Amino acid sequence: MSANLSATLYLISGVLFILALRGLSSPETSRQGNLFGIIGMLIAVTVTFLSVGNFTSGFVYVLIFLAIGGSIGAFIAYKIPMTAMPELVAGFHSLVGLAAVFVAISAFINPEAFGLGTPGNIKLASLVEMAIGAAVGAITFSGSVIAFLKLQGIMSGAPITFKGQHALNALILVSIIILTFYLCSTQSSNLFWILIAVSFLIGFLIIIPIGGADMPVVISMLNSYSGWAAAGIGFTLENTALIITGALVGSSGAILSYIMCKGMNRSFFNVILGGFGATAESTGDKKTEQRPVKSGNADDAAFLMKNASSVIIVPGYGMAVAQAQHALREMVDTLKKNDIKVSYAIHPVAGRMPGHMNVLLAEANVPYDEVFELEEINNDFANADVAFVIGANDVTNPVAKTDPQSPIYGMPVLDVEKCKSVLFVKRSLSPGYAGIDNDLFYKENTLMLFADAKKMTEDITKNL
Amino acid sequence: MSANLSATLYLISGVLFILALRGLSSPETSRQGNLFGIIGMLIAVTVTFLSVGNFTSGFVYVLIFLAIGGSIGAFIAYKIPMTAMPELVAGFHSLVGLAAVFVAISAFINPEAFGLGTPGNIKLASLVEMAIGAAVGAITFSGSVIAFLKLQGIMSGAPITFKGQHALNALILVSIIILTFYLCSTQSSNLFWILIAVSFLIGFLIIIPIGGADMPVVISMLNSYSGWAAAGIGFTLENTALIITGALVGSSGAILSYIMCKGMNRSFFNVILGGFGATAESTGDKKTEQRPVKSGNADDAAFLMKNASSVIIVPGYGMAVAQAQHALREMVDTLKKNDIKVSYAIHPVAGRMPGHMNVLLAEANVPYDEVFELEEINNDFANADVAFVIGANDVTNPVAKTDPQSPIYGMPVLDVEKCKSVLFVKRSLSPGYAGIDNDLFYKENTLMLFADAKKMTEDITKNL
Amino acid sequence: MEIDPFIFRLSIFILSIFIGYYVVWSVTPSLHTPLMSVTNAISSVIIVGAIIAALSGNEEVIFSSSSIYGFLAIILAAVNIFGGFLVTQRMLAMYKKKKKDK
Amino acid sequence: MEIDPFIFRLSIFILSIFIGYYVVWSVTPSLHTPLMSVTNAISSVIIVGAIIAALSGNEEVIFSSSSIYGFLAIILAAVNIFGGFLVTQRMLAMYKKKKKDK
Ligand SMILES: NC(=O)c1ccc[n+]([C@@H]2O[C@H](COP(=O)([O-])OP(=O)(O)OC[C@H]3O[C@@H](n4cnc5c(N)ncnc54)[C@H](OP(=O)(O)O)[C@@H]3O)[C@@H](O)[C@H]2O)c1
Ligand SMILES: NC(=O)c1ccc[n+]([C@@H]2O[C@H](COP(=O)([O-])OP(=O)(O)OC[C@H]3O[C@@H](n4cnc5c(N)ncnc54)[C@H](OP(=O)(O)O)[C@@H]3O)[C@@H](O)[C@H]2O)c1
Repeated sequence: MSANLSATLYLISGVLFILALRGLSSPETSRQGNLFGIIGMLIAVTVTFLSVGNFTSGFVYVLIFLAIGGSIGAFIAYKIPMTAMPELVAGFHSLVGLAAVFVAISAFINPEAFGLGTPGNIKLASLVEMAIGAAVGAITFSGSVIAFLKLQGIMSGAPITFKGQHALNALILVSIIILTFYLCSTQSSNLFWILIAVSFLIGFLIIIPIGGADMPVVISMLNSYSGWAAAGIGFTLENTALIITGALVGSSGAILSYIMCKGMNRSFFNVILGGFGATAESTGDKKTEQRPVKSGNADDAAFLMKNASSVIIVPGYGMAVAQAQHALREMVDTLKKNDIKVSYAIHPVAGRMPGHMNVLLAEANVPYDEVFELEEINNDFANADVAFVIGANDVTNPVAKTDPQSPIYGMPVLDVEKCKSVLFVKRSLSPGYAGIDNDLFYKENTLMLFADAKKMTEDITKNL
Repeated sequence: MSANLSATLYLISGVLFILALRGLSSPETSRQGNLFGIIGMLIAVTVTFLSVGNFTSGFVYVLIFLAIGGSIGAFIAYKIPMTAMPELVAGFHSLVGLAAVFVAISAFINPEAFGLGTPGNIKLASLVEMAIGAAVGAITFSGSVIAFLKLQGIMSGAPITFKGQHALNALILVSIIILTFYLCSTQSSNLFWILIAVSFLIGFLIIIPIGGADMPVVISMLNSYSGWAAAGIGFTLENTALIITGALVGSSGAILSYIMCKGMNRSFFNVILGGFGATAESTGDKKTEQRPVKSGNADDAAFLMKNASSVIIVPGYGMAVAQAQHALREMVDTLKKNDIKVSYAIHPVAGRMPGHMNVLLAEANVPYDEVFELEEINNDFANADVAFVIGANDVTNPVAKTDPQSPIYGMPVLDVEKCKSVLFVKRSLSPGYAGIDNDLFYKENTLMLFADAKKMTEDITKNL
Repeated sequence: MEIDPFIFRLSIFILSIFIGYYVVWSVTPSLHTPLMSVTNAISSVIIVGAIIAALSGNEEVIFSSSSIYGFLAIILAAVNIFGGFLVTQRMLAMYKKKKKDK
Repeated sequence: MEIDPFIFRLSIFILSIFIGYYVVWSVTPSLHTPLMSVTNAISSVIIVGAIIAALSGNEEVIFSSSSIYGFLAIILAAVNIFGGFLVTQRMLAMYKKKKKDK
């Protein structure tokens, strides 16, 4: 296949990837977008086969390995519960990172296959790109592994901090730059291996001080890194599809972490420098003062809702933990049969990743035109009868509007307190992710429903 | 200057142009954006000088000609009244089109200077690009000239139609393609000249059947063409800045004409195939039926507004014609002194070009945070006391919501009729651009103020 | 006076960053989770490099010290490609509009 | 196996169309008139071609049959550049926020 033809086809596949992301601008076009993505990938893989043109028995092995990886991937994709998406994404990122490292290693050992020169005599530009690709890939890998372990609960979510941590990290980063520099002048393979090892280490060190609850921001950041790594390798391989995709993924991750930080009203550095989860937990322990709360049971809740004419549902992380989305949907169906208007209010950072609640509600067959964003629905609370808060906490906390001392001050919140009555489904009075108390629990018009979210919703449905 | 350095600098200038357009996403960043644009242009021009590197006395002449053109441009920019922006833009487009033609001619006569081969032996790809650039440039030129003449009123705005017009146009377009084909195989300079002449002709023929009032859409379309012409020349000159800019301008014009067509609820083809203005004018003459209207004077209007607590101003094309923006602003200042809440409601196609009203209000020092788009303000009419409609007509016509037969059916309109009272400032009962009667004139709560917009507003201010 | 292809690639890279910026901002927030999984899938186009690396051997030595890394990378990337696109598809299939007749 | 630079330029062109699409949609409607005048100004980078054409002569023949077109194009483009940017600046200078103390 001529170089021009394959370059054109790679361009087409890059454009298809752009269209894949563009499709996500609305649910209707999103499925078509995904299809574009798949076609783009097919083109890229086919063109690569044809332009290498080496149909030896190696080719058969490639197909076999592809099939092995593909089946594993497909298996995971079908088995994974929707609630485990944050872990899944973290796990997948680690694989992209590692793949980038492997490709860089292979190119370093056998540069001829990539047309980059001979071993020990690799083109300077390619060597730099290769080193960057390998280092960023390695950081992505080890960082994502830690994120995965923390999210899965295999590793404690508590931030691991020690003295001189930031200094050590800075030192390692500097050493990576120096290593790259020497690698380029000496072309020594030892330096290359050291570079990769040190990059693995720094990825690990950067992530451990970050609390488990901040992992979503970290995942997005690593997503961004994996994009830049891919782009770096793209420059080495002189491949347009990789360069375009790398840049897309790089921006996408950066924007998502920005959106999350903004939704929490924290700066990116505040998240990355770590230690947030630690404060949170200690604050959580301190809150021992006892104020009176009104608590009720499923019967009370059912009564309140039966007499309401409009109900707004506010789901949060607890709904995901309890896997209560299906039970919730059934409750809402029953309400609707009684001619009660129901809508869902989704806070931008409800749950543990952007769009988390939307996916879960979609899984439970909630039509997306009943689901509203914060800005769309926030004015409606004043006219609604009941706010049904299920497993959400921080995203309803009015302290964000009133107390400049609070860590979440300035974060936009859902104005549930404006409803005639507020129902809170959670297991205890314990605080949410940000570790701060929620004054709403103690309000006149609040009824606490202490139970697991799924059980409580099922009970309410029975009582309706 | 090395080819790599200049290519990089051209890229930078292309990126600066992107940032220039990006700046326009909000008024705050827009001035900085314009600065980016200027810097980008400076870089492009400087790099070109340095890479040609021919500092003979020709260089001095270039500077002289630049200065001549620049002074003319600067003079126009400072003298032009804001109300003449549509004409100005049309005029400027014609210049870009002609410049593209000239560059293509020069490259055709002396291809060596551009590194494209020798006369009569020009590289095929370059010849195709050159032909496209020249043809599109010529169409842009003659089309824009007609648009300019129609907008200035030098040429009648009435559509000029004759039998077989569309067939003739189609024939000419086909002949352009055939000419390009033969040009490429023969490299004959005669064919090149004929191609340009025919392109001038088609630009002329395409625009004359379109009514004067549809010129804004045409201008935008020609803007788009001028972009594609620039991109064509960019391929010939192998210049990144030109390619990027051409694509930007090409999309921008296309999107703006789409926005206008959508705002009028007409299809692009409906506009381009012409004849709309003709229907409009004839309908205007036919409307002779007399229904009773309530008409008032400045005193009545002042009384109504003085007793209002909130007033919404709806400006339209008539305000531009009467240059009433400053008088309006003074009236509003007086109202505000009386503690009356005033806001401005701008329909997307009010006036004769996108954003027309906004520029005029800005000129009159109206702060842009008092000016609202249709979607932002449409619900507020129900709560406002007075809608002050000044020189607007179609954009308030409720027939767009009620009568599927109407040519503007489906076009979003401002719900002024929901206000307690509506004041209409216009000179007569004659219809607006779309040539259809406005039922609002005859409503109970409407008061017509028949006068020139500027005079009437000044009178009202005196009476307040 | 030839321009180094690197400059072109750099242009492509920079322009793609702009596109990424805009295209991602235009993604509706309710699809942010599918966005994460689909970007994951497309970033596995790194498999292009993996295939080149894997096929760098010849008929005698299929698994050389360098091609072995390619084969490993193929597995990893393939997991991502299939996993990423399929899980996205699974998610997107769940986003439904309210039925009119309800 | 060298890639024709044309392919790269084509890539740049296509990517720029995407950027144009997004960047223009993100322009606030109240600035659509300045948008028209600024796109007009930037499309005059065609002056790059005009300058090359104008300087194609030599010390003896400054105004050749080909360079004369270049000089003409320079005038036209210069009118646009100065006119376009200045009128945009004039317009943008008018867009002001409400003063707080009012
Ligand atoms: N979405 C994102 O992208 C993202 C990213 C990073 C950080 N965050 C942060 O995550 C937080 C999200 O707010 P949120 O309101 O959704 O959650 P939250 O504030 O973390 O509160 C979740 C609540 O759910 C309750 N809960 C847990 N398991 C439950 C179960 N099985 N049944 C019933 N209730 C249960 C918990 O109370 P009990 O223990 O008493 O039951 C907890 O108070 C925000 O602070 C946000 O900044 C979000
Ligand atoms: N903005 C765009 O981009 C664009 C582009 C293409 C087409 N259009 C079309 O333009 C129309 C714009 O609607 P519009 O409501 O702004 O304008 P309009 O419907 O054209 O009405 C303008 C009104 O202003 C009155 N008028 C004219 N000169 C006046 C003066 N000196 N003093 C007072 N009144 C005066 C006219 O009535 P009298 O003669 O009785 O005074 C006329 O009815 C729409 O139909 C739209 O589709 C807009």
